[in-house]
This record gives sequence, structure tokens and C-alpha cells, in this order.
Amino acid sequence: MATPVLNKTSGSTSAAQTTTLGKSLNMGLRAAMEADPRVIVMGEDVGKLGGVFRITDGLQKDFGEHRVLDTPLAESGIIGTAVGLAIRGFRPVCEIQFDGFVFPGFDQIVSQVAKLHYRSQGKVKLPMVIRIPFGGGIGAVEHHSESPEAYFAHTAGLRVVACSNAVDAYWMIQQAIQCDDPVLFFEPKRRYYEKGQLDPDATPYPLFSSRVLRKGDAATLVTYGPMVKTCLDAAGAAAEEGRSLEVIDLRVLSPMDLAPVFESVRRTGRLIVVSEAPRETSLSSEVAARVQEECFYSLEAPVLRVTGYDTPYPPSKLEEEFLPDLDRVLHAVDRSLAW
Amino acid sequence: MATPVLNKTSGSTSAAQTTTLGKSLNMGLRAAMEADPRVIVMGEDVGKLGGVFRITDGLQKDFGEHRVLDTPLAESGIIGTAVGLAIRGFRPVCEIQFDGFVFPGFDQIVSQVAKLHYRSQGKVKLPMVIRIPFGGGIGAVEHHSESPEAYFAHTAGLRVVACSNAVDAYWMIQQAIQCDDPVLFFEPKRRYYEKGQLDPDATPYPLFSSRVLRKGDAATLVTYGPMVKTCLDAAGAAAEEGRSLEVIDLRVLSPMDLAPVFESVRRTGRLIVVSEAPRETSLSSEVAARVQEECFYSLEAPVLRVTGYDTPYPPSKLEEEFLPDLDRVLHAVDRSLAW
Amino acid sequence: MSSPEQWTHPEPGDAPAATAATPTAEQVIAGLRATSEGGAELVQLLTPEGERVENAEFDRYVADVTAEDLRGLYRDMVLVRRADRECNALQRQGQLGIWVPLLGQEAAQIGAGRALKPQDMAFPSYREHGVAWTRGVRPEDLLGIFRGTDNGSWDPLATRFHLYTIVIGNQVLNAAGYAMGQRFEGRVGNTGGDPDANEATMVFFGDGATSQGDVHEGFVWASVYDAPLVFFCQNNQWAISEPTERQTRLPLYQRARGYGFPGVRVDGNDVLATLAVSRWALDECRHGNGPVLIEAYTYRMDAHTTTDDPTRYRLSDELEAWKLKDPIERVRVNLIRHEHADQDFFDSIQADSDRLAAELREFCVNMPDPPPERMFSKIYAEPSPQLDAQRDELLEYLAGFSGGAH
Amino acid sequence: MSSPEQWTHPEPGDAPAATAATPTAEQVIAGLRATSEGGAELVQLLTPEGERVENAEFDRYVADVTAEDLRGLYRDMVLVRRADRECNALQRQGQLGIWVPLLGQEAAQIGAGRALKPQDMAFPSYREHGVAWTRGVRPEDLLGIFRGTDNGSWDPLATRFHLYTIVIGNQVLNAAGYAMGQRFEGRVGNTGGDPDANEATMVFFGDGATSQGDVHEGFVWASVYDAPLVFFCQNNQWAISEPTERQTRLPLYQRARGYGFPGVRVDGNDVLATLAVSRWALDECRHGNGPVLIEAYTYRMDAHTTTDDPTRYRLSDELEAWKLKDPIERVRVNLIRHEHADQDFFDSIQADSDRLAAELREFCVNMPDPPPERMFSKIYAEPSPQLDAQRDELLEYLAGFSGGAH
Ligand SMILES: Cc1ncc(C[n+]2csc(CCOP(=O)(O)OP(=O)(O)O)c2C)c(N)n1
Ligand SMILES: Cc1ncc(C[n+]2csc(CCOP(=O)(O)OP(=O)(O)O)c2C)c(N)n1
Ligand SMILES: [Mg+2]
Ligand SMILES: [Mg+2]
Repeated sequence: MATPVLNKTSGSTSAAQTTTLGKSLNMGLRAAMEADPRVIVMGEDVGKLGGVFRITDGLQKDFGEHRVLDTPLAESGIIGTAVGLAIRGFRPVCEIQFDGFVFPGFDQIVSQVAKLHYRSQGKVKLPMVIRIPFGGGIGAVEHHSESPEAYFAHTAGLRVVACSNAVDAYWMIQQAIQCDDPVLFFEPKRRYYEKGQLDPDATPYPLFSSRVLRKGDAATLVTYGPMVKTCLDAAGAAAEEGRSLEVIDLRVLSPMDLAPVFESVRRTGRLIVVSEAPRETSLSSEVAARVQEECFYSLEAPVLRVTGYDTPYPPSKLEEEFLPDLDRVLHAVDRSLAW
Repeated sequence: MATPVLNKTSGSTSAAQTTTLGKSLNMGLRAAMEADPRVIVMGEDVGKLGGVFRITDGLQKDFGEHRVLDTPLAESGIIGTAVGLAIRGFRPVCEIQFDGFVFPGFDQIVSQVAKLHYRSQGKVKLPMVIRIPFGGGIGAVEHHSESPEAYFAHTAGLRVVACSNAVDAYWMIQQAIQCDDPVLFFEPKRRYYEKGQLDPDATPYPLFSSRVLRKGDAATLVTYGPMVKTCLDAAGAAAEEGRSLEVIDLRVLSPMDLAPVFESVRRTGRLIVVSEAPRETSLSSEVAARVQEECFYSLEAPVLRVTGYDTPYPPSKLEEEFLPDLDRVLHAVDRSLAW
Repeated sequence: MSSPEQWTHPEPGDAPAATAATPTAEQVIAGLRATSEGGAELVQLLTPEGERVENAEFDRYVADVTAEDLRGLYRDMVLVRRADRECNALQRQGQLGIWVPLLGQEAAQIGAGRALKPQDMAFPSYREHGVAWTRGVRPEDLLGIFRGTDNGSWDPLATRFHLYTIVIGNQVLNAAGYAMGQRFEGRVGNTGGDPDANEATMVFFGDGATSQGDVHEGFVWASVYDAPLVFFCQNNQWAISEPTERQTRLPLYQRARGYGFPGVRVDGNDVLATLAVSRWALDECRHGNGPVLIEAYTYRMDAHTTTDDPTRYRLSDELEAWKLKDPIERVRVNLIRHEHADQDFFDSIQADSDRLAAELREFCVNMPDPPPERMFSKIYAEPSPQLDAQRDELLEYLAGFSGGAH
Repeated sequence: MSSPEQWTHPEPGDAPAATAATPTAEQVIAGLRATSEGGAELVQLLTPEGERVENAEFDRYVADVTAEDLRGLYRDMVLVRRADRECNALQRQGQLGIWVPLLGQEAAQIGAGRALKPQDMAFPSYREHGVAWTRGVRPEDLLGIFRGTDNGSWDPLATRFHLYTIVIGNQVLNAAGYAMGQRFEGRVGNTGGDPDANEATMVFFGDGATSQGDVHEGFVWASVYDAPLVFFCQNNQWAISEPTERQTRLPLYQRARGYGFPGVRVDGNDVLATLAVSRWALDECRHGNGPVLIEAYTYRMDAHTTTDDPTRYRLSDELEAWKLKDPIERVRVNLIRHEHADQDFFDSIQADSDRLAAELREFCVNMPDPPPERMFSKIYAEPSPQLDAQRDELLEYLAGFSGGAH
């Protein structure tokens, strides 16, 4: 019944190699830069240092300093100049060093990045990617563990995606760079070292599609980014108790692709949305709102949410309590099944 | 059955006078400045000009240039220096000229305004108000008709309120200024000229409470800000067809006060959430998510949403189609009742 | 005013700073006199009285300007002003929702715009109707913004004139990035061969905008990356109701000193001086010596927009004083004095501008409203089923909709 | 380097700007020599060799500094460095999640901090452990931030030392607002009476921070409102892996020229010079002549943080060269040369720092974890039933929770 389909991609898996999520991103960026000379990488410390997480490691050495730019220290500057470079015909990939530091660039993202294609009625394209390592669980100080995706999901004109595993990371970053729309690319920093089997010859899964990672019939878990592993672990634990949970990785956070979720909930009748972000007016709210409308007669229990609390991200000694974990997920599953 | 209770405040209504929403705000600001010398007003053009909507009209003349500051043209500067003034013990009231111009100040709001009280574990209070005229319907150019409230509602540590009528405007602005927490104060600019009967001697309704403005039993309309009038008009029209709709003004957008909504939905079994903002990951999502969980067995139809579309705010010739109106609200009521 | 040192020591005193930073009527007038007299720092080639004054540094940049060229610049300014006045009238008559007048800033915008070569790029703010004109963007193409039918209907790439930007300062960073791109593509500092291989970018913003973080970051990026970018600041003395003293202690052109690139103040009501200084600055950029800051000292002779009421915050004497420095009048006087233009010329321009205004009005009143589905078009470059669904939902609703009768 | 003009004309060339902005090892070394030699612009009172050099402008600001005072400054620096090294070790041993070393910046921070009067306010960045020390904030109070138990446990109002700010640049605007408040309250420019009626504010930020819009806006606000604010920029040559050349063409102290207030570059490894320049700047502010910019030219001798690996981006020669300019050593040599300190003195300080380190370690390893409910405490000043409900939900969940067995 419970078939893990994670990391399965259509096509041969012959040449599969073991990699980590972080390394996959590095390989994906490299492949994109080799494929298209207009692709440039820019951000703080992305050059010599290779980024604080080493995601751009070696790129400046191999592609030179005018394709990998160590920029001045200002996020509005990074985004704002990337917009100009994109207008000029480049395909900039901006790195925001940590989730909490995207806000100085928020105005350029909301006012220009999200709107320029619409304002010009398609005459100006903005093929740019903004990479944001996000989420907690790494014992960091303030502003280094936030989940700001809802701000962007609510912003019309942006495409927002989040990768959750090494295989998706490799393909999704390349697909995002190839996309002619601006893409906010969220990377689950606590999962940078998670391993996966990557087959560079496989056919990638479409970028803007949610994906069922594990089939099940008792209840559906919908999640994204760092919580995908948590949910898969929870589903594994539940399976041992004879409960089969379906796990769906949203992958695209805006505009959302909820068809697979509706289809799933019509079968299971129960939905738990799992996300690290605070709950109020969040992605989990949107999923619940859409599902209760689309699947009104199928729901045997209300859509439940397992999320971060409506607090600032706490000092790291408290993050274990703040972050949803396997137990909190299963606790919600119990509540849903007991409804 | 359908009792309009709008503008009723407990206490005598003897001294009631006719005023407009905009004028009420001006009177409220004046009263707050007279009551407390630490209250200062700051923003672009708030002095001699009295603000582009004249909400601060006459205040600089009467309170002087160091209590009403025409600031340099930069929103991060306005918010960031207001934080410092609040730390020093002032109670700054910042005006953001238009909704679309709050974003340069977004970083200071999210990183400092929302967090300082928590970071200092209460040792530093930030009694500041950020006034934002919001919403469309005035035939304006780009960036002058947006509804950014969801960004702030999702931000823990902020209090977000929206006034919808002349009476609330007078009281809520004073209550927001008296509050020791930072308050984002949204003003429905298209309603600045709506009249109301104000009784300065009346006892104000609590700031952080949602409010039933019209009783009804067929279905519940939940809304806030500029859409309150639209919903009241819709309820009036429905009444003529013998349908009594309950209308609830959220007033506080975060942290939300949904108890009156739950109570109402348990009676009516049907809920329509009405808001100008784009739908995806918005306040309307949160209300729907909470209600479907709290009132699962009471709902006779899914929570429906009547909102702006998931597009940038359109050129003004299209705003009539973009903005929810009486007909779209009643259309949703029909759909709900037909479920 | 030329050395910051003279500025760094305001007298101690109990008066709160807020007052210290408020200009009195006297200060405003004083500031005015300072400029009308010009002074070493103000580059001026044509006096308000229309006399050509020599300038060792900048004369050579307009040495090739013939009488015909000068008549051309005059014509530009007259037509642009006429279009501006017509749009103002159209707004008053309810044909436009709002209008942003350029009255008084014709010389600054025509001088800068005519200095641009076809391969150069321009990033306007929202008042650059004169620059638009020089880029071949017709006044008609601006109307949609103000009538509410679109956000600008010209092609920013074909005209090399970016869309208007309303969020103060944003375009300065976008322009810096674009100019970096010109440099990265090797379009800067090419010696020999085709001189037109070299490109530059010019970005327009106001005195108030200089306070925005984005403008500063644009200065930082452009200077660190040696971007071929001319920062063209039109100091029209006012940011809506706030005088320049609210934004800075020093003349704005001096802001460049802190970043290590040149800053020049030019008489923005002198089209010849603005042309010269702009040509110089663009050349510097094309040769790899960018960026450069130009402060065009001018005056907003009308309201901030048609919804603004300047009588609430500024003295009418101020406007009167600036009328004496009108950017168009001084060229007219100069052309006549040197007999470079006869009555026929002025008559023909009169006729041209009448025609322009009539066509503009004709076009405006006949502009069709966009169809509802336009709201959903071109939000994304790639397909978006979600938006298509919302569009269909709306169209279906509107179709099934029997005229609002519920 | 003192005049921008020398900087505004990089040679034309095909090389993309990005390279032009990259420092070679040679450039880095050259830059170094420029400083070790000092130069007119660098205010220095104590040479790296510990010799007291005269300075007509600034000597008077330290004329009252006795041998005992100098010993005190030496003691401050030694203890602060010792605490820094101990915390670094505690991080290595897993007692702290991360540490941000101040190694090499002791003189800049002690000199600035000791210039502050009790009534003055300070806004730190995240590396100002030395300034914290001078404000009476114990090293123990900093630990929670790095251990993950809180965000700083001191009282910012009582100590007049704001919480650390991690978002680069934010605190500069907050400090500008605070200083405006001092001015609005009439705490500036008071002559006669109680001199301590006058107040000033000092804000700390790095070389990289100067690129942020917030720092620019802080410059604009402080200058327009004549705020009593000293901008104290510690130029430690690096913003993580990026050298200062990535942020600016000019020495950073010259940034002030564009705003109309004074900027001074001081040897940040010279505690006496930093004290003198800081006292001067604070006095200027207290008398109403603010703001003032100070660039303390120093060096980050350790990694950016304990998670950083500097070998990836900078040369070890650079560190070696700076070791010769160690801020503590030059004071030690000076004290000995003038026989202002004997062995007992140095022994006692050794003993003090051993005790400090031991107490710090003892405190650190015994720090209790915060209880779960702390997550919900003090988010709002006024009651929040919504958060109380979430707190109770969590506590109930944890209570009913039999050790993870499902
Ligand atoms: C970020 C932002 N804040 C506020 C506004 C509102 N606003 C529009 S124009 C203006 C004044 C601009 O003055 P200036 O830069 O001198 O340009 P000018 O209008 O004088 O040409 C303001 C405050 C805006 N458009 N964008
Ligand atoms: C807005 C923002 N962007 C990025 C960061 C990540 N970051 C932390 S410190 C730092 C470098 C700061 O350099 P500098 O200003 O010179 O201060 P220093 O660390 O050298 O003392 C960066 C990029 C941040 N904290 N805030
Ligand atoms: Mg202006
Ligand atoms: Mg540094």
C-alpha cells in the first residue's frame, strides 16, 4: 500500500550518483551557467567564498568575476540591479544570504520584479531567480531561521517554489533559471546535507507541479521544503502502526498547483497541512481554504494545520518546540482520524 | 430581524455630530496629541500640506514643527527613526502616503518594529502607529490602490487594525496611539468622505475586537475596511428580497478576533469572506481556514471568498471589475445558499 | 556652498532641529537669488536674458550646435510644453484621471534627452514627458497611464526608454544594473572602430528621491562597477510640499563627492547648458569614466500633480521669480537677437503645436477602455492555468449577468 | 586618496567592471602599507611601536588622560580580548552555537566606549562586545544570544546600550531617531548650567554596512535634523569575504562630504586616538554640531564568525602585517617605556582576566534552557488571548506527551 516514490524520476536510473541537496544545487547552477552564457550569479560572498553555505562553490573560479559577482552589501541593490541586468538580457540568479535578510529587497521584489512583465504587457521579460535559504533547525541566531514564503506567495506576478530533496534541487534550480518569469527559489537550509540518488540523464519532473511522494489512503499530509522529510518520516512511522498516509510535496507555493491535493483528499477524506511558518495568514491557510471549498463533501474532518506558532522565531534553544516534528504531525493525524 | 447597529456606541448620543471618516481621523489625532505631549506625527507632506488626504490638516500649525515632522522622502527612514523615537519615549504616528509605498519600510517593520519588544523581553516598548491609507476605487495610478494588509497580518509581533466608518475612525486611531504595542492602522481611502454620526462623549468599542454591524440569520458576511460599506449595502439589498444577512466587521486583522465569527456561523451555517486583496494566501484564507476547523459541523456550505483577483492591481479603468461589489457579494450569497 | 566644511557647524542652540531644518520665506528667496545669480558652481551657457555666455569647460560640447539645431531644441520645448498643457486641460475636463505636469522643466529634459544617442538607454521617473519625446515616445503613448487604461503603451526595449517608475528611487537601481550589463557586454571604453559601439545609460529622479536608500545603493553599485550611468537629478526645488532643505544640507550635486565620482550642477532652465553637460557626462560614461551625477537646477512651475494645491505650502513670489528664468523664453530671445528665426518660424511652430494638441485630444477622447480579460493578460510570460481559471470565472460571471438586477 | 577627483577617472578599457573592482593581493598589501605609514588623513596618537606622537587638533581631547587612565584602557582591552577568546573556545567546545570575535578591534571599541558619558546612548551592531563592556554590560549578558537562550539579557534603557542588531544597517536609523529625540527634548546645545544636561548618541556599524540604504537614510535624517549622532564605522577591511573595495571607491570617512557633516579617519588600533576623536565628535554633537562620521581603520584579526573560514578569501600575510599593529601591544610598550606600569600591574591584570574567563565559563556552562512558554512571553505589551491559547495548546501537548512513544 505505502509505496515510497521519492527520488524516482522517469527514465533510466543507470548513471545515478549519490549527492546532497546542497551539492545538487551547485551542480545545477553550474549546468545552467554552462548551458547559457547570459546566466550570472550575484550576491554577498558568492564568489571567492562560494557563499556561506558553499552553494556557489567554485563557480567564480570557473566562470570568472563578471559572471559570479560578489556584490556590495545591500539586498535592494542586489535585486534592483538584477532587474536592470535582466532587462538588458541577462538571466541573473541572486542569492539572499539568509531568509531574514530578504526584507531590504522586498520593495524591489514587490514593486518591480513582480510587476514589470505585466506593466509592460509582456514587452519586457524578467527571467531572474532569487535563491533564499529558509527555515530553522540549525541552531542559528535571530533572522537566520525564518520562513518568509507567504509574503511572496501573496504577491501576484511572482512564481514561488521550494525544493525538498537532492534530486528536485538539481532539476528545479535549472528549470527556474530557464523560466522566463521571475522565480523565488526557497531552499531548506537544514536539509542541505540530505542525500539523494541523482541521475542527470533522467527526465525532470515539471517545475510548477505538486507531487505525490508517498501513496496512502488513511489521511493526506501536504507540505513543502524542510517539512517534507519530517512528513515522510511520520508516514514511515505511521506505516509501522498500519496507517498509510499520503504525502504530497507542494513544490510550487504560488501560483499553487492543488489538483493533486484535491484528488488525494477526495480519496482520504482527511488533510493535515504541515509548515514551519507561523500559522496566521500563511500558505497553510490558503491550502485549507481551497480544500474546504473544493472537497467540501469529501472531508470527514476539518483540515488541520501543524505549523510554527504566531511568534517571532524563538532563540534556538526553543526551536525544537517551535518547529513541527514527527510527533506533532502524528498527533494531528490522530486528531483528524478521531474526528 | 435585520437590525442595523452601525454607529451605535453605548453611552449617550446626545452630543452627536456629523463627520466624515477622514475628518474623524483628524479629530482623533488632534485629541491624542492634546492628551499626550509625547505623541508626534511624522511622514511625507504631513506638515504644511496636511497630508495628501489632509488627514493631518492643521496639526503642524497648532502643535509646531517638532511635533509634526515633514520628513525626508524615504519610508525606511520614517519607520526606522520612529523606532528610535519610540525607544526614547515618544509615541510616533507615522503616515505612509499610499499603500504601495510601505514596502521600502518593510524591513524595519518586520525586523525591528515587530520584534523589539520580544527581543528585549519587554524591557523596551514600541508604542508607535503606522497609518496606511489602503485599497482602490479612487481611479488612481499604479501603487496607489493596493491592499497589503496580509503581509503584516502574517508578521508576528504586530497588531493590525482597519477602520471602516467615521465613528470607529475617531476612536480607533486614539486607541491605537494609546496602545503600548506597535499598531499598523489601515484606513479605507475610498471611504474618507463617508459620513457618520460621532458622539465624542460615548464610550468607545474596544480596539482589538471584531464587531457585528448587522444581525441576520441566512448567511454571514465577514469583511473589513472599504468592503464593510459594500457588505452592508449588499445586506440591505438582500433584506429587500427577504434575506437577512449578518455583517461582521473584523476591525482587527491580526491577531484576529474570530469568536464573533464562529458564533455567527454556528447560527447561520454559511460564511462569505469579502476583501479587496488578492485571494491567494490572504486574510480571507485565514478566516476560511479557522472557520472550517472551528465550525466544521455547522457549515452547510463551504466558506466562500469574494476578493480581488490574483493579479497586480489593474489600471483604474479595470478596477470596477477587479473590486468586489454588491453584485459579486450577493452572487456568492446565492451560491452559498444554493449549496 | 562649495565646501562641506562651511556646512558642518550649525550654531549650537536650544531650538529643536526640526525648526532649524525649516526654510523661512526669506531662506527660500535667498536660495533663489543665489541661483539666479548663478555662481561658479552653476553651469550656464544661456542667461535668462538669452545671452550666450562662454564656458571654458563645456563650450566644446555644443560647438557643433547650429542655429537650426537651436531652433530644433526650441521647437522640442514648445511642443512638449504644449502637450503638457493640453494633458493638464484634458484632466480638468475629466478625460484623464490625473496629470503630472512638467511645466518649467522642458530645458532640463530636452537638453538631457537630446544628448542621448540611439544606442543609449534611459530610465525615467514619472515626469519625464520631455525625455520621452526625445526617445520617439509619442505623447499619446503616455496617456494610458493617466487615463487608467494601461501602464504605458510604448516598447521600452525598442525605444530604449524604460517604463515610468512611480515608486521613488526604484528605477535608479534598475538603471545601474542595466548599465552594468552594458559594461559586461564590452559596450564601454571601446577605442577606435565604431564609436557607436559604446553605450551609456541615463536615469532620471528628483530632489526628494535622493533621500531614498535605493538611490544611494545605485550610487554605490554604479561606482563600484564603473557603470556607464549618468544620474540625472532634476532639482525642481520641491518634493510635493517639501523644499529641498528637507532632504539635504548641501547642494545635491555635491552628494557625489562621498562616492568618488564627479557631480555637476547645471542650470536646468538652460537647454544649451543641459545639453552640453549631459553630452560630457555621457561621453565620460561611454569611455569608462562613469558614473557621473548631474543636478539640473530647475523649478516645478505647476502643481506636483493635478490633485495638488501648491498654494498651501509655497509663496507665489517664488513662482514669479522663476518665471523670469523661463527655459523657453531665453531661447526665443536668443534666436531673435541673432536673427536665427523669423516670424514664419514661430508661426510654423505655433501651427505644429496646435496640430499636436488637437491630435492628442482627439486620440485621448477616443481611447477605448480595456476589456476585462486584460486584467489577467501577460502577468506571467509562461502559462498560468490558475489565472486563466480566474479570468474565465469573471467572464462567465459578467456574461451570465443580467445588468445588475438582483 | 584625499580628493575624489583623483578617483573619478578610471582608465577606459575592455575589461569588465567586475574585475576593475577586484583587489589583487598586491592592492591589498599596498592598501596596508598606506595605512601602516598612516598619512595625513589617519589620526594617530600612539604608533604601533608605542610612541606617543603629537597631534595639534586632537591632543587636547586626551590631555587629561593620566597614566592610571591609560592603564585602565589597557586593562579594558586585555579583559575584553580575554573574554572574546574564552567565548571563542566555549563555541569550539559546543557551549555556544556561534561566536562573533572582536579580536583586533579592542582599541576601536574601548576608545569609543570610554568616550561616552553615562547619559549618552549607544546602538551596537553585533560585534561590539568591547563597547558593551564600557556600558557595564557584563560578558555574561551577551552569552544568551550565542547560546540560543535569549536575544540579549541586559536592559537597553538602564545601560543606555541598545540590543545587538543583526540586520545590517537597521540600527543606524533607530539611532538617528533616538538622537532626534534627544534634540527634541532640548538635551543638545545647552550652554552653562549642568553640562551633563547635554546628550549624544553613538551608533556602530561596519564597512560593509555603509552600502545599505538604511545607513544612507540615517545620514540624511541625522544631518537634516542636526541630530547629536556619531556614526562610528569600524572599517575592519572585510565584510565576511568581501574587501572594502567592494563597497566603495573612496575611503569611507569621505562619505560624509556628500551630506555636509565632518568625517574623520582614526587609527582604530590606537585606543588613545580613538578616545580623542570620539570625545571630540561626541562634544560636537552635544553642542549641536552633529552629526559626525568616524571611520575607525582597524582589522578583523579572526574569522567573521566561528563558522567562517577566512583562508578561502584572504592572505595570511595580511594578518601578519596587522599583527605588527596590535592595539594592545602598543599600549603595553608605551606603559613600560614610560615606566607607568610594573610587573605587578601586568600580573594583576593577568589574574583579573583569568578570573573573568573562569567566571564566564562557569556562568556559560550552567545557563539553564528557557522553558517552552518563554517562546510566547512578551511578544506584546498588552494581553494577547490568541497567543495565550497557542501557549496553552503547546504546554498541554507537551504534558500529555509520554516521551515521544506513539
Ligand atoms: C516610495 C515612494 N514614497 C512616496 C511616494 C509619493 N510621492 C510621489 S512623488 C513624491 C515627491 C517626489 O519628489 P521629487 O523626488 O523631488 O520628484 P518631483 O515630483 O519633484 O519631480 C512623493 C513623496 C512615492 N511615489 N514613492
Ligand atoms: C541585511 C543583511 N544582509 C546580510 C547579512 C549577513 N551578514 C552578516 S554580517 C555581514 C558582513 C558585515 O560586514 P561589515 O558591515 O563590514 O561588519 P563586520 O562583520 O565586518 O563587523 C553580512 C553580509 C545581514 N546580517 N543583514
Ligand atoms: Mg522635486
Ligand atoms: Mg567589516
